[in-house]
Amino acid sequence: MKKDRTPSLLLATLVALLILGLVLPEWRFLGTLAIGKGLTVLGLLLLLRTGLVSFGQGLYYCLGAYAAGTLGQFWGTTDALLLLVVAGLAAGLAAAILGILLAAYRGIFFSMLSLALSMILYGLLVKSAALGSTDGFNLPAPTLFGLPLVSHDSRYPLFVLACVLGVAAALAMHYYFRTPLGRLSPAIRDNEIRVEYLGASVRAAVHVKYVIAGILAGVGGALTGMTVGHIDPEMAYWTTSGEFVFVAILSGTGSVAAPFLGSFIFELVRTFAYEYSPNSWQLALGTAMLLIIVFLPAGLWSLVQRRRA
Amino acid sequence: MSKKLIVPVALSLAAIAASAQAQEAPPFKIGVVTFLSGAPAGPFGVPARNGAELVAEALNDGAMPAPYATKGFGGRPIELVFIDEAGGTTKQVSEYRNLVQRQNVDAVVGYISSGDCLAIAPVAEEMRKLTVFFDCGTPRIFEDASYKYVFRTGATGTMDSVAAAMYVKEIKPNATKIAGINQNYAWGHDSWNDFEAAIKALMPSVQIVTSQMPKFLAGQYGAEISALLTSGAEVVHSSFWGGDMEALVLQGAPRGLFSKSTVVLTTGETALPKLNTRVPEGTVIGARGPYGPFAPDNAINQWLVKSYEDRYNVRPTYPAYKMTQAILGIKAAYEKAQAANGGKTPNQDQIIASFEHLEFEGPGGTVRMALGKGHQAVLGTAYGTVKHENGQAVVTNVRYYPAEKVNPPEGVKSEDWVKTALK
Amino acid sequence: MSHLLEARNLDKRFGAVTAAADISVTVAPDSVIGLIGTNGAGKTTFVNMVTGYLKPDKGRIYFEGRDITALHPRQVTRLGICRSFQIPQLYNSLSAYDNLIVALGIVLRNAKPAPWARAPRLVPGHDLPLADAAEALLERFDLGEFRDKPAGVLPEGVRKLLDIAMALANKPRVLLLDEPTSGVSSEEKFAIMDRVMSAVRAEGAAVLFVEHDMDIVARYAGRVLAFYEGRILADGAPDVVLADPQVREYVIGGQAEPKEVSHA
Amino acid sequence: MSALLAVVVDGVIYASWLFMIAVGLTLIYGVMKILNIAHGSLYALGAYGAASLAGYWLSQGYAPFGSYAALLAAAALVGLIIGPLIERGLLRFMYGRDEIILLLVTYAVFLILEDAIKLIWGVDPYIISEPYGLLGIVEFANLVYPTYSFMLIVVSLAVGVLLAWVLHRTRHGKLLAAVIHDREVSQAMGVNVRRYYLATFTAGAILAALGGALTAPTVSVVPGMGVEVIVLAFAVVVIGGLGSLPGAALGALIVGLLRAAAVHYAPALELFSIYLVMALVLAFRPQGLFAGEQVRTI
Repeated sequence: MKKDRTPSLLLATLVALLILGLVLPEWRFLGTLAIGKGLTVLGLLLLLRTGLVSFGQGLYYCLGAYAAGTLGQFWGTTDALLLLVVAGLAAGLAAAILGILLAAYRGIFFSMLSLALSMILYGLLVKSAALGSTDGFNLPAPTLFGLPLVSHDSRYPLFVLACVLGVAAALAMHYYFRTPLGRLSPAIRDNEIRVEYLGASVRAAVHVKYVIAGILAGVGGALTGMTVGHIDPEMAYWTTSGEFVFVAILSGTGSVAAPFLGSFIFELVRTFAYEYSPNSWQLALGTAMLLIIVFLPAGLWSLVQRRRA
Repeated sequence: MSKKLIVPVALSLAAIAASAQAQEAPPFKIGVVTFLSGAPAGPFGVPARNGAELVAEALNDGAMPAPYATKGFGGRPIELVFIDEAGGTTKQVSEYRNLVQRQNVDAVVGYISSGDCLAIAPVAEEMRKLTVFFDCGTPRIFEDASYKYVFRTGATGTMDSVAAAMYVKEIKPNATKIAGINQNYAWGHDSWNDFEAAIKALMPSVQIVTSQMPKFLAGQYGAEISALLTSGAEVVHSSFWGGDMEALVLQGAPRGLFSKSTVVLTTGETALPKLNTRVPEGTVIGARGPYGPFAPDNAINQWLVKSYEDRYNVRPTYPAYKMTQAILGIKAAYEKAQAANGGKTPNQDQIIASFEHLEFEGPGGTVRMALGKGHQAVLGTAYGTVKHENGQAVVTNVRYYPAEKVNPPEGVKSEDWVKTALK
Repeated sequence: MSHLLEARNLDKRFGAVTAAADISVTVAPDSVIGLIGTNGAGKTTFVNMVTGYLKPDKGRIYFEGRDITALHPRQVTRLGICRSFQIPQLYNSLSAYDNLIVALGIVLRNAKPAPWARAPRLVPGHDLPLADAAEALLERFDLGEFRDKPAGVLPEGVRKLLDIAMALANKPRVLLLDEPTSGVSSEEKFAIMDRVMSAVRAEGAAVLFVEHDMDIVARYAGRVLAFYEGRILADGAPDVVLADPQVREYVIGGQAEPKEVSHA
Repeated sequence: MSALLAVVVDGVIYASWLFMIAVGLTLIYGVMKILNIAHGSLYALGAYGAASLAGYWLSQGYAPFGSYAALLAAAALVGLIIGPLIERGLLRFMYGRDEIILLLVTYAVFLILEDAIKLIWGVDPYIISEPYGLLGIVEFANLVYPTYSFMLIVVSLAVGVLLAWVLHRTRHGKLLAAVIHDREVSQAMGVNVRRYYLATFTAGAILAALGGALTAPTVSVVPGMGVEVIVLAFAVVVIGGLGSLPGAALGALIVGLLRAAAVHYAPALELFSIYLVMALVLAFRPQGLFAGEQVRTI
């Protein structure tokens, strides 16, 4: 069997990122942001490989951010790791409960139900004046073991944390896909009957994957919240989830690194599109999406693979 | 009083300095952030952008009336970079960083959405860049935190609701049934809560018969209007803006909502040029400050109305006023600092120092940076009633409310002040 | 007396159609049974009921004395009753090798190994045990040349073998093959059956195979069940059953019509 | 009592509006298995088109009642131009691909149209309220309603009946049913599936535009008016059952009455009442109230 080069490549990427972040300070924010969203898209990639498209990952993205946010805002917790863990747990728990329901659905119904659920959270948050309604609220600057991660002079520490987190998640996902459970993803997408006739429960497997995706979205949301310093219910609105799906398609499911690359390109494109044509950047995004669906069904990553091949 | 003197003196000094260094002076670059797309663009974003363009050009040509007749900022030409505020807070924060890091602007002026203001303020502190909010309404910004680099030249939303309540008390002293219809998001919630508290404090006998909170951009208000009509409310408060307010007027008028009860539209002035006589007589409208039809008859206001109508052939609405006010505020602060700096180009800290507690003239009259340790402006405001005169909707029965009557004193939170002090 | 597998008085109707009427069968360990009958005679329905895909309206099914009538296909599978499909059920986007890896992976999980053995080991090639087993299966079914081709593009005969190989991955006690040679050229048929049978004997599993080709049945079956309109017309040694006049009239006679078009 | 009556009237009026915006969506899904996210943009296009056309008509001082014709014309125009453009120019290349891919394609179209509208009409609101007032008002349940609202009910009833008739009574309807049942087979039998898809999508587009055109006089036509509508229409058709005509009607009625009741009795619940129903229906009857279960075979 072929030697697995992905882990070494990922670690090399990590080193490269840390150096880049050191020499290009003004890109740290965008980079951190891209990783935060990339984590969410990584979860979406897991679902996509299982043949499921969630139009409601915003639910967990937002939930994670609010879990971290409330902890930071009302209990004054600023330790990034603690906040991220709590966010992951909160989102995971919610996904575990809602998954009982969602694991039974496929295709359009899975997408629509997940969308409806995220819109319900949106409605609840808009209602809750204590959490600032649609204005949301600010997060205190994150720290790690008492050391500040963000200051006027440098956001490098937070960037480092994000990079480590992102690469760790990518590695974990990479290995997960090589476990028997992970291998079920393409199997379920291709043929659920056969999976059942091999003695595995499709529903249980889907449930687990949904929870993993939820946890990743929760952590991603919390990381984004820390980076931006502000969170609001918009994170649960269906267009946010649509954006994640967009990025997932853009990236393609070819590699666990694709979501991060995709998110970064997306943020980059959007920034410049906004700068140069504020009135037609959606038009640009839509066109790009169509082109990719038509010409690169496997996403941008397929370009990278062609290069390798 | 002493401050009142300083400004003109400073300006004349600056004028001399200006003419001296006008030539080789580097431009003062301002990032202007307003809605250029999405629902708020029409009613708020575009008028604000127009205002900014107008003022910047006039200042660069030295075509503004006194005390702003000097070119640019103390001789430095003003350069504007426009950014779309649409797209949510996450995007705004990254756009703000781009403005500061890649465009390296000297100051940022903008933000209509309170959510964006809340998100930007701490970033402005982190990036240490002079940032002036011109419109967003939430009092939370300077009441929940204090900032060095952040200023707001527009008054808080609390002022609108309190003044609205005062106006209602004046024109409907015997009203007992009050209702509200506000958008179901922060702006709507805050506006209604302030108004409810204020009206209860001012008119203890009133009862709230219903409070409708339809979804933002819902568009269809048939059921809400029925509910308001059946509630028998004598006064209906609404902070609707833009398309929602216009839809409410269009759908409510034929159903007698505006004749059965006095409807108070706190942002109604923005719709007047567009809807004109479609806004029924007797409707109470505000402009979130002494702007538009409520603006004093001073030179700056005359200049704004004239040049705005000449270029965009429509009356300027309050966003244009507030944007003008913000840029003039920076100019005043800049030139005051320049004067204090012996005519030499002031650094940012000096500008900020002179901005704090500054008192300057705007198209809406005198603006005092009185709250939030000198970072939050207070103004008077006004409300009036719509009347149709030969095919034109005009505002009559206008009442003015001085700043100190409709704003809390320094150090007091708006919501506490509304509940206690108004009694 | 306990049989490996026993079906008692199974009834199954689909609306007006009787798919099974009072079917009773017992299966002894390492027996090889051929199921014959025209399309719609109830062969596949019987297979579906035994494997838990369909629940009988009446009657019970026992495996090693345990009632499995109500069990779900995956539970039946875990007990060691596995099946192949008339239309091969494969993971079309995965290579033949990965199809087997998935199958073996599930078996590994169901074997409930110690947590540390379950967790993916971070050393490269941690899945070698699975790999070896997969290679062995490819070897046994002589699928080496198709190892890395996506299952979706493989020729029908190969897909049939892969389908059966996946069923065997589970080390079944009872293996049900639904028309293992349908859609395959007649010269291939014997080759396929030879491989299957040798593999099955190695596993020591009892086999029930649905088959339309009487030569195949005569060649491989030690016992034949003839289905007709949901009933078992005859049950016994091949030479006896295939000689039975009723069987010749209703079952083998009915073979005139084309078989490949049949849908389960 | 009168409040209850008001709830019913408001609910039915709102339901008729919902039906207008949802029926095209469910039609397209029913035939082509495409969940058209761009539906809301077509609705907005209809509204803008109507605003421009009726606005022009009135500005020319023609007979005001002609503005109703202008509304309908705008809807037809938008549908006939954009519908075929999307179907022929884009969707047909995607047939046979995963439902989800088609969902994403329409999502991309939605993004494009949102900006296209901005580029064509700018961000200023458009207002043509004349048609709204022309028909006068009706006294009902001691409340005043514009006759226009009741006209909306009539129109959407007409639309529903017409569609039902076409689908169940005409030859084309029967052929369409065949196409829905099995595309390949009907193609093999010589049915021109291509044409039916084109016709269906165009019809759906026209219906969406009609919804927008008839809404235009009651609102101010502003950017982003389509975004809300999409999710609302989704909720309605999902509740009723994707692709089911009576389902859309029932879904609209349920949502309409529920919302009206919320507004009158518990305004606080209005915001997410709709999504709650949608989630509940999906949870307990994922195929919706009006669609049969699907069966799998080996």
